[in-house]
Amino acid sequence: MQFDPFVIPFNIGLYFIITYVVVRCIIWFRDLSRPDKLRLQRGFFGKPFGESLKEIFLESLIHRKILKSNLRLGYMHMSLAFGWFLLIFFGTVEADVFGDHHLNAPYKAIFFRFFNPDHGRTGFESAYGFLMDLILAFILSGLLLAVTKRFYSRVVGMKKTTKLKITDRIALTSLWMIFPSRLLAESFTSGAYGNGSFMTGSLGAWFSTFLPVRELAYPFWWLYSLSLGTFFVLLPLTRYMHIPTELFLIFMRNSGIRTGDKPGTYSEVQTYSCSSCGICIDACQMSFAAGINTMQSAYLLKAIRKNDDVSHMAQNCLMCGRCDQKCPVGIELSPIRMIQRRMEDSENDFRTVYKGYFRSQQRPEPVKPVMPPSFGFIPEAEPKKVDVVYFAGCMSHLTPGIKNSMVKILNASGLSYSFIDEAGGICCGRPMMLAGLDREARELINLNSQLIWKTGARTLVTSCPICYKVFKESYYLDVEVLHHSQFIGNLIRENTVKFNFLRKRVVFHTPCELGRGSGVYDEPKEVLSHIAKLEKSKFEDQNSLCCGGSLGNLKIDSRDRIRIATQTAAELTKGDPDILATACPLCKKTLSAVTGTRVADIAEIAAEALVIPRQQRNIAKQIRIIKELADIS
Amino acid sequence: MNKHVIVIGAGVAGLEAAGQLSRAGIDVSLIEREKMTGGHLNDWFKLFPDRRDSREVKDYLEKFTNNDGIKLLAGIEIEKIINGRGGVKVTTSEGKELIADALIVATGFDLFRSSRKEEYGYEIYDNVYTSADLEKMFRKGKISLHNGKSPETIGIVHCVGSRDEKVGNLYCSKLCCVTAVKQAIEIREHLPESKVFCFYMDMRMGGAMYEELYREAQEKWGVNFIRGKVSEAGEDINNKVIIKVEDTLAGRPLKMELDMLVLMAGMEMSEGGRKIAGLAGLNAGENRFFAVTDQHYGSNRSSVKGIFFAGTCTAPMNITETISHSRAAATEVISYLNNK
Amino acid sequence: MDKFGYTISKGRQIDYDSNDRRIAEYIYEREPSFRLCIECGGCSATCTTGNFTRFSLRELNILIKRGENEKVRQNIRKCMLCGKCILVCPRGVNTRNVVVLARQAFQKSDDYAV
Amino acid sequence: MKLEGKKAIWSEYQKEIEDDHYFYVRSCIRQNFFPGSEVAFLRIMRDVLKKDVYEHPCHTTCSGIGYHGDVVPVDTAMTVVARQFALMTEAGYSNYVPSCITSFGLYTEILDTWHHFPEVEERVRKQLRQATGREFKVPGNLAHASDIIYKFRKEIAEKAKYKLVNKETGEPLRVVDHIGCHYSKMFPSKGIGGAEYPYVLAGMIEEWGGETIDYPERRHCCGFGFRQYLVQANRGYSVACSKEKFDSMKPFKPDMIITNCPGCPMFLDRWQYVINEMEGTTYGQNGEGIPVFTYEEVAGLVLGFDPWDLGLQMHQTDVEPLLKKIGIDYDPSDKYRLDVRSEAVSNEILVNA
Repeated sequence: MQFDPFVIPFNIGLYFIITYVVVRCIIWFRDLSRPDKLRLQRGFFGKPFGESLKEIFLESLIHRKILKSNLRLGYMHMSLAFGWFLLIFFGTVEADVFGDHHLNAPYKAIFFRFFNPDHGRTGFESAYGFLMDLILAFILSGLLLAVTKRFYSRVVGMKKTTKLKITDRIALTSLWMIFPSRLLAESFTSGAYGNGSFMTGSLGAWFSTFLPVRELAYPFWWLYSLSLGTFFVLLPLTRYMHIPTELFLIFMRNSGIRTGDKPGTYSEVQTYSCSSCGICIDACQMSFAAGINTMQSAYLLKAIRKNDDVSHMAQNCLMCGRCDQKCPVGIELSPIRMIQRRMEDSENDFRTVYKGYFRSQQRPEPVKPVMPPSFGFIPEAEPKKVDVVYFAGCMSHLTPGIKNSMVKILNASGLSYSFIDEAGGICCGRPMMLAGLDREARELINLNSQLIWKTGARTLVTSCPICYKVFKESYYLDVEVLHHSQFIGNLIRENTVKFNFLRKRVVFHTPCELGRGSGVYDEPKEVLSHIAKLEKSKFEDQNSLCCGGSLGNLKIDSRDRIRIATQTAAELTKGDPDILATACPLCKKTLSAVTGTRVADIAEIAAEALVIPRQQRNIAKQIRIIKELADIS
Repeated sequence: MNKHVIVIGAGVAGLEAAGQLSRAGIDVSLIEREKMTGGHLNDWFKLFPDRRDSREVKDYLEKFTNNDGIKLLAGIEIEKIINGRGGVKVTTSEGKELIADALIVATGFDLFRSSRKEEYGYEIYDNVYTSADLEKMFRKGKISLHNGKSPETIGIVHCVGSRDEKVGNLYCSKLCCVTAVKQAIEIREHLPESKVFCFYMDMRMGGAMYEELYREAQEKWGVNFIRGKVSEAGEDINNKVIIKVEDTLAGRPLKMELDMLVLMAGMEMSEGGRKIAGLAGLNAGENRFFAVTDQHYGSNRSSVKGIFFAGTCTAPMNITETISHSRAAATEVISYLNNK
Repeated sequence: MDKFGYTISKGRQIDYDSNDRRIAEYIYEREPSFRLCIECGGCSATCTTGNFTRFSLRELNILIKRGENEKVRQNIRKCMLCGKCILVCPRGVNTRNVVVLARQAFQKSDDYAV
Repeated sequence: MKLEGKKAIWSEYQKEIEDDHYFYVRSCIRQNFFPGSEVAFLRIMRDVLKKDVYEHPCHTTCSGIGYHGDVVPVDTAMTVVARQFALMTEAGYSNYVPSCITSFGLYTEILDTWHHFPEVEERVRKQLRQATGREFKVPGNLAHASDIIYKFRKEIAEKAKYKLVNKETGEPLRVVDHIGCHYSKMFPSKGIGGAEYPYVLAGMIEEWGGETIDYPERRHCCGFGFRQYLVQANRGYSVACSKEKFDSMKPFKPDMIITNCPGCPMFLDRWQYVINEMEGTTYGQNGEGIPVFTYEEVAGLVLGFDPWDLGLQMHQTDVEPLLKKIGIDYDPSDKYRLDVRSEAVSNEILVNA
């Protein structure tokens, strides 16, 4: 037997999806910018290729990252992905080795038992059959978890499960039906022929005791083929598009392509690579602290795929970056969200099913009308020439303790510095950026850049991680940008300033913009362990929490902020530390409002521990006078 | 023989004082000029800030006054008060003479007569009402204009007859702000499509749960607050009320067309109280309410021996404060009688 | 008019009934906390922009509510969105969103196209 | 509108007005603006009501216009007023009747000041003595000329030839009464009906068959505002004020406006023309303006005086539509005739002031 009509649905589905994916990849490739095209070519034919293969194996099949973060959920994903892969792989081998011909059409492998019902009675064949049954059982166990998850998320250790739309529902049902229908089809066939391995065989034998298995087998082979066909055809409309897209993503990422700040192929590929696993939802404090479950990254990406209006969703996020850290697919979620913020409101154009097969291509940024500068009212300043510029930042003006402490430390350092926004300065521009208003942000950046440039300083110290991030990333300044925790760290390392050791137990809260935002994790902790007894908390480094005060979220209301802050403070003060330390005026202000524990900025603790270098300062003064005299001469 | 105390006025203060004295075994004669006890409670529907029915409070008060120890003389005026060695002798309009060991004056307050603020046109323009008129509408369950239709835009004027030198009342009546907020919410409950504007000079929301009510009015009911004293009201051809006010926070005069204007009448010394003051030789204080001997520890005492005050005849108070003040009055009377 | 040497002066009065309050409605709908403002002026006092110019968020708030949109349109873009106002607001008004929404509303409305 | 409420207020604000022997003092500007009005007042008082009204040829301005225009200090104003009182005292009168509302306001203000601060009165007496050698008595009764007409409104109605009624329809005419700001806004108790709902003109309208209109901007100033008009740069405010009133009264379809102040009829009348020139807006029916009258003119019309004797040809907004509505018999060709029919000016010798 070479062919049977029931394979037609499967064949249609398979060839459709292969063609679809290939065409789509070609279009994606075509739309890449020239440098990115080169990167991808180099990546594909170069060393990163092996890396990519390894990653595909580890992440797309084994789902190592999900396994690490959640064993049961990982097992579910692995059993389905890796199991199915094994089933296809060994099925193909089986068909190749035991079938009539070598190099069979795919359906021959998939429906091997239908075409070779008598197979598997003897030694090696039966052992192979055992292997195939084992793989199927492996998949089915995962499927059982998946089905249970749909109805009761706790089973797989997840708190939230993503919400589904109708096409997703059909696709999901067809996916669920694939393996049970295969099991039944194979079991009935085995029952009819009296063979089969431990599962299909025994199930078939049992069925044959009370069912007309020979007649029943054929419809189930049809069902199996139909389920596969339906699944493949609906694939582009559903989140399962992530299965092929993710492969492409891995190659692109390993070739060094990054999201950038405009919509493009990479952001689109990422959008389609999301499997809606929901790990981002679990990681999100908006969800677990404030009970808001509508705006998490999985939902955002889905809404983008559906071309829904996402402006509100995009802005309703703390931008803490916790989901970026946790995403098993490695999607750059925050940059994608930022792209959405920069876009004008897209009209909610409802997509038909037919349209869904085409790309939900994000419109390029509309040309904004030429507007007069927003900040023309800001007067030009003439700052004095110094080596170090201290920029406290807007928020630090609401926490005078921080700026006063920094002044104390800067004075002790003996460096020539200028407190550039002592009488109130201009905003750094990051809050504007976070609201998606890049043009205005650029205006502020230019104004501040000019001011800093005029001082001739080599070092820029800021107390605010929000400012730090934007100074570091978006200012084109030829100065070393330091957060004050790094600056204090340098003073300690160079032994310029001496600090006492405070007998106080301190827990450190890593500010989002400093830690995940800018990758500064260790320096603040080094400073703290130098001057006090630093204790660990459950939420360290990449896993640190957001204080809830974030400027990233334009939409959250004050009560939800307080909920998040309260939970964060409670988690961090579980060990009852003397001080809850942070390195951000906004975190300090937010957290101190919701906890009885003393909340202090690292600068304040350092200033407390500071040994006033009386003599040293005098010397420094003299040196400065001598230097000045030398300059004059 | 049992001691005997006369309580003048059977509103919240009088009822509570009488109830307290009676429970202490003192005979009480409770004199009320109206036919019905309860005073202003009878005119109000729901009470701030918890919005309970005023009848519940009235029922509570009357539960303790409905006994043999208290003789209620309703619908009776007082003609003469003579304070002598033997006690206080009160002559009623029926010619009856009552002799008591002490007297509690609980004559309460009168609502400011809003037509005195002529510029607001109360009793002249068809759709200008007072807070008391609105309460009657709430009790009936229907808010309607002169022509029977439901209003869509309603303005509420705070401080009508309070904090107003022009009508001779320098003091704050304390309750109008919260009443305005309460009534604004009730209007919005009755008429979900309506828009309500409160025109205030200051929001004086000092009582328990008042500020929360204010916030609720803004957040849940979308009541608009405009800071400025309405200077005048006029009526246009469609019988709408046109008001002029300065939006002091915008620094601009503002004109608005309203279907209904509600005046938050303040509290004044009652006419009955003034009569008693004359009969008993009691002094009025700066705000024409009864003068107490000390603002801190003598708020129930009058300058006349054996005569005490309870409730809003001494100053504007809410019901909670009135009841507390009346209990304090009862305590004062008991200790006075014990040491006599 | 030259003929008389003077013209009819425009009143300063806010004509509440004929003013366009759509901008306010747009914001109320999307940011309900806008209603909670009690005009204390905390935001204006701490304002980074207010340090340089007469920009007052408190004033703009009330002008939006009264439908006096022109002054708001002229000034709203001066805000740097730094967020200090959120930290000082005693009523928890999400002031940054109010500004962002006001900008949006003006941009969307043909009557106020920038 | 609830009339009972107004009646309650009116009953609270009544004032004593003597019923004969008046010392009449003219207004500075009315003699130019509406010269027929004061003549009409004298005619009504003397010829119709047979009252004794005395006019002193040496009386001057009360200086109120300068006082409210911020150019005359209060002490000067008080001394000038004291001189007027001296003339009254010398003539043997004590019932002082000014024709001008601002004068009435100023006299009231000054008398009230003297009442509260007798030392000021003493000072003014001294100043008057030093300046002119005159002595004065404070008037026994101060009433504005419109108060007098109000007092005799019933007598006038009895003798009336016409009523304020539309002859065609029989409906009462819809009349806007505009009270000068200085009549009772400063001292509500000194005006008939008080400040919020003055009754002085409403009472005449009611008595003579018309119906008053209560429109939202009833209390608003006519727009004169002294500096508002006197300084050209401010004049736009003056027009704006009148316009606000017209816009507000227009829906009520008024047939006429009656005023009791020198400035108000001037501005309500002239600005209608200016607004029409500037914006093309008219406020009456059929593209016409709303005719504006002084109360004397209306009293004269009702009594059957010739419109042109009353000086109605001096109005900028045509009065003819109203004359037709009432059915007043007049000769249109007489409107601009040149011979003056008014009484001969009294020959009293001008005494050195």
